[in-house]
Amino acid sequence: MISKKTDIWVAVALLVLLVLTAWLSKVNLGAWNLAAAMLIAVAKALLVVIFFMEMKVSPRLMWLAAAMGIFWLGLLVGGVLIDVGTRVIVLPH
Amino acid sequence: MVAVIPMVAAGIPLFPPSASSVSWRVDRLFFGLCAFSVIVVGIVFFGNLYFAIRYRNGSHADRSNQIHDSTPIEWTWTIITAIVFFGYFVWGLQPYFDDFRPPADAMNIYVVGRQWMWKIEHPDGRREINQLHVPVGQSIQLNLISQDVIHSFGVPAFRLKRDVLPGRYETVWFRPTKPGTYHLFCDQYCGAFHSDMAGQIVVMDGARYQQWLSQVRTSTPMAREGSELFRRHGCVECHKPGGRGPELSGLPGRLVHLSDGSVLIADDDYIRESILAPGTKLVAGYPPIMPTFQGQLSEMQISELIAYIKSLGIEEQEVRPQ
Amino acid sequence: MTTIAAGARLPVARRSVVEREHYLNESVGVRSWLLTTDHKRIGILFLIAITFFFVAGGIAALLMRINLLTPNGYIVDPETYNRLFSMHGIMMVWFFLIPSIPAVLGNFVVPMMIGARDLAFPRLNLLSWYIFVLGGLFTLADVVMGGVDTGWTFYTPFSSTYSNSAVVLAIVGVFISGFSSILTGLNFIVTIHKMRAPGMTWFRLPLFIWSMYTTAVILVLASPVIAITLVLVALERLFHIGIFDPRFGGDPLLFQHLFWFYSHPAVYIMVLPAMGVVSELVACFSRKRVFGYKFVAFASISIGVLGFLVWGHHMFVSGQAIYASVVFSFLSYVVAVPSAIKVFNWTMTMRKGHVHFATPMLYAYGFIGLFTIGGLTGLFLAALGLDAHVHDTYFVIAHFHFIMVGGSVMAYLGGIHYWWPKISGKLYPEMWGRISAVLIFAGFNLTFLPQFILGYLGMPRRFPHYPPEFQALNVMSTAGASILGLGYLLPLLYLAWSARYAQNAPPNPWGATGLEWQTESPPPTHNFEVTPVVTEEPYDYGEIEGAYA
Amino acid sequence: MPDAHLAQQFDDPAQQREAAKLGMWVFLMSEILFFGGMFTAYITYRVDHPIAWVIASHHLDFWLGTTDTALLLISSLTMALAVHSAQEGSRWVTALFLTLTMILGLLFLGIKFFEYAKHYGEGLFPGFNFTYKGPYQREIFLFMSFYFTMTGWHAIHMIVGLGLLSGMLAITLAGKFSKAWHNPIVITGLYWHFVDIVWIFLYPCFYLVNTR
Repeated sequence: MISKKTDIWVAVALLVLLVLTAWLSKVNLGAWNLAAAMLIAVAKALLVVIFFMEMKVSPRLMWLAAAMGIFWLGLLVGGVLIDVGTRVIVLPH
Repeated sequence: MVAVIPMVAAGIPLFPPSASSVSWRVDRLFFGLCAFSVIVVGIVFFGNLYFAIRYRNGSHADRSNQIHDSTPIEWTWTIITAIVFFGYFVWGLQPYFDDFRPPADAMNIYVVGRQWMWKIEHPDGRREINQLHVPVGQSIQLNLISQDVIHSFGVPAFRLKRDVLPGRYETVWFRPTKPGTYHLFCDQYCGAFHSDMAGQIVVMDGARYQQWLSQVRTSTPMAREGSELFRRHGCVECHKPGGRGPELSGLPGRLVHLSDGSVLIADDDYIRESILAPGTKLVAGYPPIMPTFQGQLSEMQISELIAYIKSLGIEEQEVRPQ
Repeated sequence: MTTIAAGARLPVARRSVVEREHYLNESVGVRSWLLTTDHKRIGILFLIAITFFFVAGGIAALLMRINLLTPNGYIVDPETYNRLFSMHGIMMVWFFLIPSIPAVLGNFVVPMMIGARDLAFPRLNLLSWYIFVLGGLFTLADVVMGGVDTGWTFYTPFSSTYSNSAVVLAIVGVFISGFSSILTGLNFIVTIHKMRAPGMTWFRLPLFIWSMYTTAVILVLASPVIAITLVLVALERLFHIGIFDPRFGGDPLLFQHLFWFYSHPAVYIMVLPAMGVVSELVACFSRKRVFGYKFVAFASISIGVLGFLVWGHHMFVSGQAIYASVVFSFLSYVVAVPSAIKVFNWTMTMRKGHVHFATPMLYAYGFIGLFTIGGLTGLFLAALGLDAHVHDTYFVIAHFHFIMVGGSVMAYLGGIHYWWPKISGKLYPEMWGRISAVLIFAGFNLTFLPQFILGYLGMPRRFPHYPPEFQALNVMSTAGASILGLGYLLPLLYLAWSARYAQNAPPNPWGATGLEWQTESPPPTHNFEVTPVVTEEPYDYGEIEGAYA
Repeated sequence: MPDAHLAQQFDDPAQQREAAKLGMWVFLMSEILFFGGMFTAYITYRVDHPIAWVIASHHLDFWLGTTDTALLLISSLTMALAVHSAQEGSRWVTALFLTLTMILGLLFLGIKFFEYAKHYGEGLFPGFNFTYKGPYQREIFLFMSFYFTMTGWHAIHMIVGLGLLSGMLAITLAGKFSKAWHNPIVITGLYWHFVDIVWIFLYPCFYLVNTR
C-alpha cells in the first residue's frame, strides 16, 4: 500500500511543479514554452496517476486501460494534425 | 444475365460517358478492381459451394486428418492479400495527383456554390447559372467556393468531384475531350433543394464555342436570375396561363381587384408583400393556397423576382436556360 | 450426449412436464421485467426496443424507395424526403445496428459462454437499457416535431447554422444513446476480463467473445467522441459559439474529422459482432473447429485497432490535405486485410466438416457472400483516384448496405435463429426460417446491385429528384426493397408464433459445443447450477458423426 | 454467512473489488476521449490561429487560474488520504478528509464562477454577452468559446464529483464502511483524481499561452 507520507511528498512535488510551470510561462523561451508547459503537465498527471490513483500497486490491466485511453487520444489528435498541419490554404482574396 | 440485353437496348445506361482527359484512367482502375473482385468472389463462392456440396452432412467424402490450423497457409494468403492491396493503393494514387496539379495554360473559371444554385463566372466576366460552356480540348481550372453550406461540384462524365467549402477556395481542373452536354450535380447534401442544384456542362468544339461567345446577348442579369428563382421555387407551377395563380405578365401598373372588394395598382411593394405574406392582399377569385416565402428568399432574390416579373410583360422571347 | 434432430421430422415429445423454473417464469409481471437485473431479460428488453426501431427505420426506407420510383418524386416533396433519409439513417445506425448484436445477443450469451452467473454490473446493464429507451424517446419526439433534415451525418455548417429543422432534439437523442453504448461496452470488458469460468483461458474463449470484446473496446473509446462532437453542434445551434462556423474562422472540416473518428469505428462496431456470430455458426454447422482460431481472433483485435486509423477516407474529396489523403488511403487498404483473412478462414473451416444447411447456416452463407462483395467495393472507395468519381454517389450507398444489411443484419438474424431455442426454449419452424433467409437474400441483391451501376453512373446520394435516364435502375431497386421488406416481416411473425406455440427445445438442439449449450433451454436465472470447469479447446467437435438434421 | 456486500455474480470480494476498479478505469478511458474531442478542436484552432491565441489568453486572470490549480492539487491529496483512512477503517478521519476535499472543490468552483461573472461583465461571454471590439475579435470570440465550453464541462464533472463525495460522506458517517468494504470510496477517489488531471491540462492550455 502507498503510505500517507508518500502522498504528502507527492502533493508537495505537484505544488512545486505548479510554481515552476507558472514561473516558466512568464519567461520567454520561444517555442520551448509550449513544450515546457506540456512536459510539466504530463509530469503532474503521471504523479497523480501513479501515486494518488495507486497505479503503482494496481495490476498490469489498469496500466493497459489508462495507456489505451491516452494512446487513442493520440490517434485522434495525430490524425487530425496530419490533415490540419499539412494543408495549403488558399484564402479568398 | 440475359435480362441485361433488353435493358441496354431499352436505353438504360450502364456506363457513364467518358469525356475528360482523366476519365479513361479512372475507368481503367475501376475495371482493374472489378477484375480483382470477380476473382476473389469467385474463389470464395466456389470454395464455399464446393465444400458445402462435397462435405455436406451424410456424404461419404473422405474426412480423415482434418486440419484445424496451418500457419503457413494463413501467412501466405495474408501476405498475398497485403501485396495485392498495396498494388491497388499505388495504382489509385495516380489519377488523384493529376487532379491536384492544374496545367499552366488552364482557363480560370470561378464557381460560387450557394444554396441550390451554381453561379459560374468566366474569365471575361460572363456569368452563367447552373450552366458551364467550355471549348473542347481546353484545360479548365475551377476555383470553387461556397457562400453558405458545403456543396460539391460533381461531373460524372469527367470523373470529377470536389467539395465546395465556405470560407476557403478549392481548386480542381479537367480537360474535356468529347463535345456534348453532361450532368453537373451537387454531390454533398446541402438542404431542401439539393437535388435541384443540378446543371449542365456544355462542351462545344472551337467553332460553336466562338459562335456561342458572340451570339449570346447577356440579358439583364437580374431578370435572368429572377427567371431561375421563378422556376426553382415552383412559382411557375401556379402562375402560368391556366394555372391556379393569377397571371403575372404585364402585372406592374395594372389594376388588381382584391378578394375584400378593394382595388389597387400593382407595384413593387405589392409584389414583394404578396411573396412574403400572400394572404394579406389576396386577388379576388383565387384560393389562398400560396405558401409564404418568408425566410427562403433574400432581399436580393426578391428584387430579382420582381425584375423578372417586370421583364415578363415587355419582351416575351427572353433567352431562357433550356 | 445424444443430439435430437431439430426440424419437422422430430419425434413429437411434447413434455407435459410440470413447468421447470427458469429465467422466464421465475417471476412474472411487468414490474419483474422493468426492474430486472438478469442479463438474459435485459437482452430481451433490448430485442423488443430495437425491433420497434428496425420497423420504423424500415418504413422510412420503403417510403424513400417508393418516392424514387419516378424522377420527380412520387409521393413526398424534397423536404419530407430529406427528413425520411435522416430518420432512416439515425434510427438504423444508432437505434438498431449498433445495439443489435452486442445488446441483444451479447447481453444474453456472453455471460453464459464464459460460465458466469451474470455481467459484472447488472444494475448498470439495466441503466443502459433505460438510457437507450430515453434516447429513443427523444428521437421519436424529434419525428413528432417535424424531424431533422441534416442526414445522420449532421454535417456543419448546414446542421449548425442553416438547417431549420429539429436538429437539437435529434442530437440529444443520439447523445443519450451514446452513453448506453459506453455502459454496455464497459460491462462486457470487465466481465470478459474478470468473470471467466475456471479453466477458461483467453484461447479457450469462443470467437464470439473475442469479437464482442473488441467491439466493447471500440464502443468505449469511440462513443464519447461523437457525444462531445454533437454537443458542440448543439451549443453552436443554440448559442452561436462559432466553433464550426466558417464566418468566425471556424474550420469546416473539423466536424468531419471528429464525426468520422467515431463513425468509422462505428461501422466496425456493427460488423465485428456479426463476424463473431458467423464464426460460431460456421463452426457449429460444419461440426468442426474454426480454421486458424488464433488468426481469426487476432484479426478481430487488429480490425478494432486499425479501424481507428482510417476515418480520413471519408474526406478524400472534401478538401483534406493531399498528404493526409494518401496516408488514410494506405491505412484503409491495410484494415481490409484482416477482413479478407476471416473470410478465407470461414471457407476453410467447412473443408472436411459435416455441413448442415439449417437456417442459421443459410444466414452465415449469406453473410460470407455479401460481406465479401461489400468489403471489395470498399477497396474501390479507398482508391484515391476512384473515390473522386464515386464518392457521395449510390456506389457508396450500395457498398455500406452490402456490409450493414447484407452482413450485420443477416448475421443478426442468423444469431437470433441460432440462439432462439436457448432464449425462448422453443424451436422455430425450420421451413419458414429457410424461406425467409432465401427471400431476404434475393430481395437484398435485387435492391442493392442496381445501385452499384447507378453509383458509377454518377447518381448522387440523398437525391429526391434524379435525371430521367436513371429511372429504370431505381424501379428495380424499389422492387427489390419491397421483397426485402417482406423477407424481414416473416421472421417477426413465425418467431413470435414459435415463442408461444412451438415445441419445447432440448438443451442442445444443434449439438453445439460451448458452455451456453450445457445448461437448460431456457436457462435458470443463474445460468448454471454449478459453475462449469473448462478443460479442453473450444469447438471440440471431435469425430462425432453429426446425427443432427 | 456470505459477505453481505458480495454481489451474487462474483465469487469473492477481491474479484468484486478488482472488477469495480477496472470498471471505473474503463469509464475514465471514455472520459479521456470525451475531453479529448474538445482538446483536438482546441489544438486545431491553436495551429490555425497561433498569435490570436496568445493575445486572447491575456484576457484571462493568471493568478486566479494558478490558485485554482493549487486548490485542486491539494484536494487530490486530501482525497488520497481519505481513501487511505477508509482502507484502514477509521471512520472519522475518512469523514474529515472527505469534507476537506469537498470544501476545496467548492472553493475551486467559487473562483471559477467568479471568473465567469467577470468575463460576462467584460463582454467576453460568447453567445450571451460578447461586445468585445478590437484586434482579433473573431479569434478571441473562438478562444472564449473554447474556454467556456471546456472549463464548463470540467465544472459539470466537478459538480458530479461533489455529489458523489457528499454521498460517500453520508455513508461514512453512518458507519457503513469498514476495513473489508470500502469500494465506493476508492471508485470516487479515482473519479476525483481524473477530474483533477483534466484541469492539470486545461490550466496550461488556457492560462499559460504565451508563445507560438
